[in-house]
Amino acid sequence: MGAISFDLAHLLAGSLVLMSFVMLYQDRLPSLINAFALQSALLAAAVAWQALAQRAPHLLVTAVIAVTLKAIIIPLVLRYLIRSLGIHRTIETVSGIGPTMLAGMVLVALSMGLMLRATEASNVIAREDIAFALSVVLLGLLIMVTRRNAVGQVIGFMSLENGLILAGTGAHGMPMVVEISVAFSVLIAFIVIGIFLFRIRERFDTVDVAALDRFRGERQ
Amino acid sequence: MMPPIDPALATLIVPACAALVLVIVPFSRLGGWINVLASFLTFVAALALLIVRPAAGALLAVDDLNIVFIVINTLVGFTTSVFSAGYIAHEVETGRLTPRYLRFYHAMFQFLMGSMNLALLTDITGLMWVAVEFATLTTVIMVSLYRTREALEAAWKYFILGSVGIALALFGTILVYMAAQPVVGDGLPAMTWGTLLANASRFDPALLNIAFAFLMLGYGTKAGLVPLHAWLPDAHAEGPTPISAVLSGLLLNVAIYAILRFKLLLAANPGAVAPGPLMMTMGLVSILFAGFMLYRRRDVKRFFAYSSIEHMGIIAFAFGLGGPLANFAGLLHMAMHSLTKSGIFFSIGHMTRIKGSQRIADITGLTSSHPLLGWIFVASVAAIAGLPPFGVFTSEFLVVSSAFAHKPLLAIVLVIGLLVSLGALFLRLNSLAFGEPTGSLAPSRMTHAPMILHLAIVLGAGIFLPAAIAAWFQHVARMLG
Amino acid sequence: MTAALALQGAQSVLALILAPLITGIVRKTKARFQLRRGASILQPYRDLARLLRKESVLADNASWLFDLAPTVILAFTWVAAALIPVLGTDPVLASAADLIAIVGLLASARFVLALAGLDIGTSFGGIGASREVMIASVAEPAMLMLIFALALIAGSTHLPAITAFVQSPALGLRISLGLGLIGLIMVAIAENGRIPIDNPSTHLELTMVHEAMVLEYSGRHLALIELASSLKLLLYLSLIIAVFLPWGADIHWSGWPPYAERLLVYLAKIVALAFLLGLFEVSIAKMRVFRVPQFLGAALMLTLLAVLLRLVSGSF
Amino acid sequence: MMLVALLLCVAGLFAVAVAATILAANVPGRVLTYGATAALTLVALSLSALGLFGGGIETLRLPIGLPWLGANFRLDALAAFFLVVVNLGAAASSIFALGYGRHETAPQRVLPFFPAFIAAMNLVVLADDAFSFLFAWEFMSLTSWALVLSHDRDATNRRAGFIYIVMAGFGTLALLLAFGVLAGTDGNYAFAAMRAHAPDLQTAALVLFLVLLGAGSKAGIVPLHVWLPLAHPAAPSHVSALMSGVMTKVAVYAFARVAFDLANLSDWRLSAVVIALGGVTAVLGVLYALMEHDLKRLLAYHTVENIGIIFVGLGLALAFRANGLHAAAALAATAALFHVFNHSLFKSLLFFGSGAVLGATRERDMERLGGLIHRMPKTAAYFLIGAAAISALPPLNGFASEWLTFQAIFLSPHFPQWGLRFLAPAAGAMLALAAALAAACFVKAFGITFLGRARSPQAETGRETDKISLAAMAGLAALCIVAGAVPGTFTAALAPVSQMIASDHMPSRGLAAPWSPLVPSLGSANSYNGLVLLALLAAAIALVMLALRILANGTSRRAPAWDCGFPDPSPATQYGAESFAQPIRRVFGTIAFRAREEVFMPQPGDTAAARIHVRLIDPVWEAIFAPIARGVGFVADTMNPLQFLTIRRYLMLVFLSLVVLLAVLALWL
Repeated sequence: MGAISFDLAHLLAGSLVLMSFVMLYQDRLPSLINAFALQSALLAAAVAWQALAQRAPHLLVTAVIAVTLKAIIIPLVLRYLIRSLGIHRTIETVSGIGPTMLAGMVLVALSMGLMLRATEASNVIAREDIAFALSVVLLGLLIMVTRRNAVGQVIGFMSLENGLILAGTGAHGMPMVVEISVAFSVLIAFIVIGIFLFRIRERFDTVDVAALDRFRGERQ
Repeated sequence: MMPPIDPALATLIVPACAALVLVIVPFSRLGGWINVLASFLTFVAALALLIVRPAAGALLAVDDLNIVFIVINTLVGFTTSVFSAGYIAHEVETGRLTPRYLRFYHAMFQFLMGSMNLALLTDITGLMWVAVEFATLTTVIMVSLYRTREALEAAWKYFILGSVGIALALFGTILVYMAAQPVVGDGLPAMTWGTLLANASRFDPALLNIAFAFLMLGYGTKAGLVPLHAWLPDAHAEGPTPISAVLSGLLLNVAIYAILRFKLLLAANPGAVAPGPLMMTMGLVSILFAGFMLYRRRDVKRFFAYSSIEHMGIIAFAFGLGGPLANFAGLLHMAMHSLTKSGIFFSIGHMTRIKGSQRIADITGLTSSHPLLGWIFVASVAAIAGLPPFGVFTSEFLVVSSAFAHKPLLAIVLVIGLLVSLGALFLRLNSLAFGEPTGSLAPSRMTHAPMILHLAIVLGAGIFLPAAIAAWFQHVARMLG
Repeated sequence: MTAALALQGAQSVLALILAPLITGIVRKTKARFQLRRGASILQPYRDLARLLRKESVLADNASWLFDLAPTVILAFTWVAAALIPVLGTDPVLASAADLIAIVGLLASARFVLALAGLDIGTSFGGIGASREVMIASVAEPAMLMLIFALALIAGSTHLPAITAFVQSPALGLRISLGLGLIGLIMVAIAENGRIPIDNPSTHLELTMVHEAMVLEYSGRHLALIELASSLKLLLYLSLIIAVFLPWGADIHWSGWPPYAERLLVYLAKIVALAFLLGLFEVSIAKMRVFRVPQFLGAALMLTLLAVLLRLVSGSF
Repeated sequence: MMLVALLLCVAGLFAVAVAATILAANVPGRVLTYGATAALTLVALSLSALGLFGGGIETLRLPIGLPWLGANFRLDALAAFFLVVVNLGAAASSIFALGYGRHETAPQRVLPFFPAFIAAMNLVVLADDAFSFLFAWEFMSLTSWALVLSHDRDATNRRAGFIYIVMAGFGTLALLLAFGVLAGTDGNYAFAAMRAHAPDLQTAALVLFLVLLGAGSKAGIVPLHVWLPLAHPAAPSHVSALMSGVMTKVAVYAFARVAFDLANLSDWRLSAVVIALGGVTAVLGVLYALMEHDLKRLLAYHTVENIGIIFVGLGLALAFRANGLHAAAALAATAALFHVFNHSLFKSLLFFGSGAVLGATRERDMERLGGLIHRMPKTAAYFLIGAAAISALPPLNGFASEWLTFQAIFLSPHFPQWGLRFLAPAAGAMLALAAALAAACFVKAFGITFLGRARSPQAETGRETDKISLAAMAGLAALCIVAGAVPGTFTAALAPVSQMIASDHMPSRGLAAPWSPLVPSLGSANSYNGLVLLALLAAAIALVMLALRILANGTSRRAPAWDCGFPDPSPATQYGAESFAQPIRRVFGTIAFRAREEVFMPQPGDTAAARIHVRLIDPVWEAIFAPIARGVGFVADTMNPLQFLTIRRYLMLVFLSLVVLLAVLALWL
């Protein structure tokens, strides 16, 4: 594998992490959705590049799924949802942007430190990919836990999933990546439908004790 | 004589076909019966596995670890289908469900059973993950079946937490592949249990460790281990009772089974950090946490959901402790818990239906008003509390005594946890089963057979454990290290 | 064997005959010290005879237990008294019951007496019974501790063996024995309902213990109860003699009929003790009922101290 | 052979239990159930008696239970003796129930569990591996728990059942840990393997501690006795008799089996703990009983007392054995075991009596009873014998075994250790105090219940109980007298047991010489002969009666009670249970229970009644159990909000777990 191949893979994977930070930074839903769409597109590119580099054409399916579903359809649907459900555009974050970004940096450092040491036996590209993938996963989780808004959480989850796909494609010759990405797409579709069906509005997250009392019989 | 069709495959095909048929069949009562029939056929197929164990195929493999669980899985699936035929019909009568949902319900039930069978039988890590994911999705839908505010909220909670868990599990699965890939090469072999296990000693231990951390948290979320448990009580409480039975009895087992499979790899790798401390810690925390939470529960299904968390904790603790005795105990406990707990949920189905309420305060004096149901329930609770002559006693005996021999302090924590939950169980049993009956005294028209069957098996296992099962468990226990 | 049995029988009869006399002597002594003439020392015999002649009045709701109790009480006390060695050092039947068993027999008698006190369902019967068992609940442990101390010193709870040991030259002056003697006297006072614990001649309601229990008895029943009480007093005095003052119980003067000299010595000792008891009773005031446990608690402590001191003084 | 037959009896009992679920529906079925139970237990009784005298050791392994271990059973002298106790009590209960059980209000809640309970107790004694033992042990708890809840409409019974099952679970887990220690890390649960290697001092101390927790909580050792006075009275009386008279003995068996046989405790410091606990238990048990006015609860507290006496005996046996004083150890062990036997007799008898009273009056509260001797003369007579026996009064059996215990204490100067030399007399003082207080308590129990005037209409109209129940009581009463009269025969029968656990036995002239006196040890001058004493007493009574007939005016006249001239017609003016115990409460209760009396005296001119209120604080409950209950409640309350977090916070938990785990791995690698 040539240097260009490696550099390109590195660049794409790295930019996924970068996009995660961008998403972490957003406090408005539309821009968060945009950032996510961009990350998904980048993921598609990374997967496509892997398909070429590993000579594994089936990975292209995954790339296509990523670009159609996550870069185009889901962002559109989410925008529609925001409009139709009347969800506030601004996202309440739990702590300020600064501490969140700092936590994100720590997470990236953690995943780099951990993965790069653990994967010394694997080939370079897999090492890079898996370390970046872990960063994306952790940052996705961080997005989820710092957003009080259901849509924000869903986007965090999908970003996390991008990291997983990245890891799956980065692992050399891993079978079933396609199946897994399809399965995940179903999952995501369900989530998005769920928002709609379940009428998950603005604040699913609440500290209002009266709301908690809804739990049947658990508080009197 | 070879059976005309591979029974292992049959356990997957029957539910799949049944699910398709059920989507089409419009009549609810017929749907219920088809559901029972399909579950029965699946169960028969699984029983056939006991007699003729097929050679490991490309996708499916039957070995000492999964054979017992596939039988239990299909058995509980069958009994649950019998139970749910009556239960769901009643829900339609009272108008909580519409026939349209019912159709959906039965199809989903078969789909769920098929996914779980696949997760248990598949030889491929990735396929297992997919199966678990589909099982999760199905149960999410089932939990939201009543469309009440609470049900939707519980389903959503389950959905989000379950999805995160499943995502973490996937990352772990990928890491295991990455660990295996340099040794066994690209492609499917690096995801096949047999090959993985044979070569596990040469995997990169560091990668395996990280992988197991993800797998433990991922599948641990599915198993409801504290602090990943949050979805479990609500999902049990708000979904239909047959689904609570399946969740507690089977899905949790499948999750633990997945963890065990990966633990086998770690056990075979000398360089890997033993996952014992992690599992024991999570186990003990689950036991203690659930034990104390039991005291403040007012909803009978949520109450027993917490009890399931406690038992998952015991199982995790047993496997974390390791050694042939504790591992044997863990396997036995999985089997016994799933039978007992699903039986308990059946009886809860009866009583909530009679009383029209899930509140513990609304259900009293069952042994007076409904002696058969009441005493079955008492026996089941005694069984789940770990009292003889039921099988849970055997496994708890082994866990506690071997824990005390190896880790005395942890054993004392374990004992405290067991005692705390025993107290809670009997405190609530006091009001549920005894005292002056209140509310509706109408007899239960549903069949008691599934509960009695479960109880009888658990009783039988408590007194006499067939040598074959013991041998399988002992074999697996030794491999688990 | 027959001779021994005859001696045992004679001793038993002697106890029965002697008992009212001791009561008479105590009363006479008290009367004289109170500057009264007092009744004859034979008055108790006359009282008994009079009671026996009279018709017995039973309360309407008296049960069979009430009727039977005096007989049983007397029988138990009598057997206990008969087992204390007074004439010889070794009554033939003493092997049937050691000191613990003798105390046990007295406890049985008290058990029945307290029940009889409760039988009619009067408040006085109840007051007497409840106080009696309260006193006994401290007195009995004290007595058992005393026995324990004796057993430690003499190596036995067998009364003749203790007597023999105390007489033997091996015995020095032991502080344990002294403490034990004081304890025994205190217990004896309490057990027999003497001043300062109880007043055998009172009928002032709030101070009664023993008398309150037997308030409903009359006629022959009362006679048996009275005789049993006298017998119990004799028993304790004999016990003090047997354990602490055994000297002279084995003398034999030539020319005297067998056992006559021993009887004489015994009579002398017991009359002296009866006199001392009378003297003690006139010189002290009765204490409040709830001081009694303190009094007996002191006895218990003394006997425990005796045991401990015996343990400390080591091996002899 | 004997063992197989015994196991068949147990299997038969289980079969009866299963059949009873149907048979309980009608009266003939109930008679059949109890009859079959009685027959099977009588067979088991004779088999175990044969086993005791036969002296051999039989073992058997059944292929059930843990696959690699099987279910091991063993019949040796110790087991045979306890089987005698169990089956004698069980047979008596079954026979009593033939009559008493007919009035049962909830037969289907009693009958299936009754034979199963008996079977479980038999299995505990027969078990020869830790698994079978605990299996039977906990099954025994479970069945008796169900029996405690047989009158489940009563909230106090439900509370009793709850406390009982939690304590039982606690005990089982403690025993489980004890066996875990004994089995070692390789998990060999067979008793034979545990016997094979003696534990070191530290392990032995741990085992003792755990066994005291486990067996002690079942036996009723203070402070683990709290469930006992709640649960024993809650069950029907024939079951109370079984629980109090027999099940506590099974717990004693568990202790003896572990302490003497399996762990082979051989350090005097350990035995000192047992002696001290026994003494404290005896005194506190009887003090609790004195404060009680519920008849059955009073009896249950007396069980606590007697267990204390038994444990003092066992502790002394351990202490003597640890010092190689085998003859003395044999004496102490025989005393304890004889007391085990005796207590099972009179405690069953007393519970039967209380059951008869309960059946006749529907009352357990002594403050509402009285005068029953007129209505129930036979029950009263049998109860009186039981009361005298438990009060350790000669010439009955309770005295004989306490006499032996005291004789064992008198041997304490032989101890080389100062600690034991001081402790033994102190324990003796406590036993003496307990015995005296027990007598006081049974004057109260019998006097207030049977004597005096009826305190309620029910007590006024009670009827004598049925003939079968009376026969069961008569049998036990006769046994109490016989065991008191010929204790030598019984101690001779115990020789194989004391030989087994103390390597020596008391001097005896064998079973064939019942007239021989009881001699504590060879060369001792001390002796006690119940038969002679009984003969003397009979002779004395006969003489007194004869003399009365000759000398006295034999006429009697009935008249109103005299009562110092102020008889009051109201039965309320009698002494009741509370007032009877008042002097003792003032002497001991102020220390033990912080007893306070509060008097409400109305102002002069006010016609309101004056009231006296007694406040007792149970020190054990206050110091141990209430804080535990509060602690559990507090932790549960503190944790409860975790049920009501938002999804985001739950996700945070998952996230934090992941990060912590990864960080740990990162540092570790």
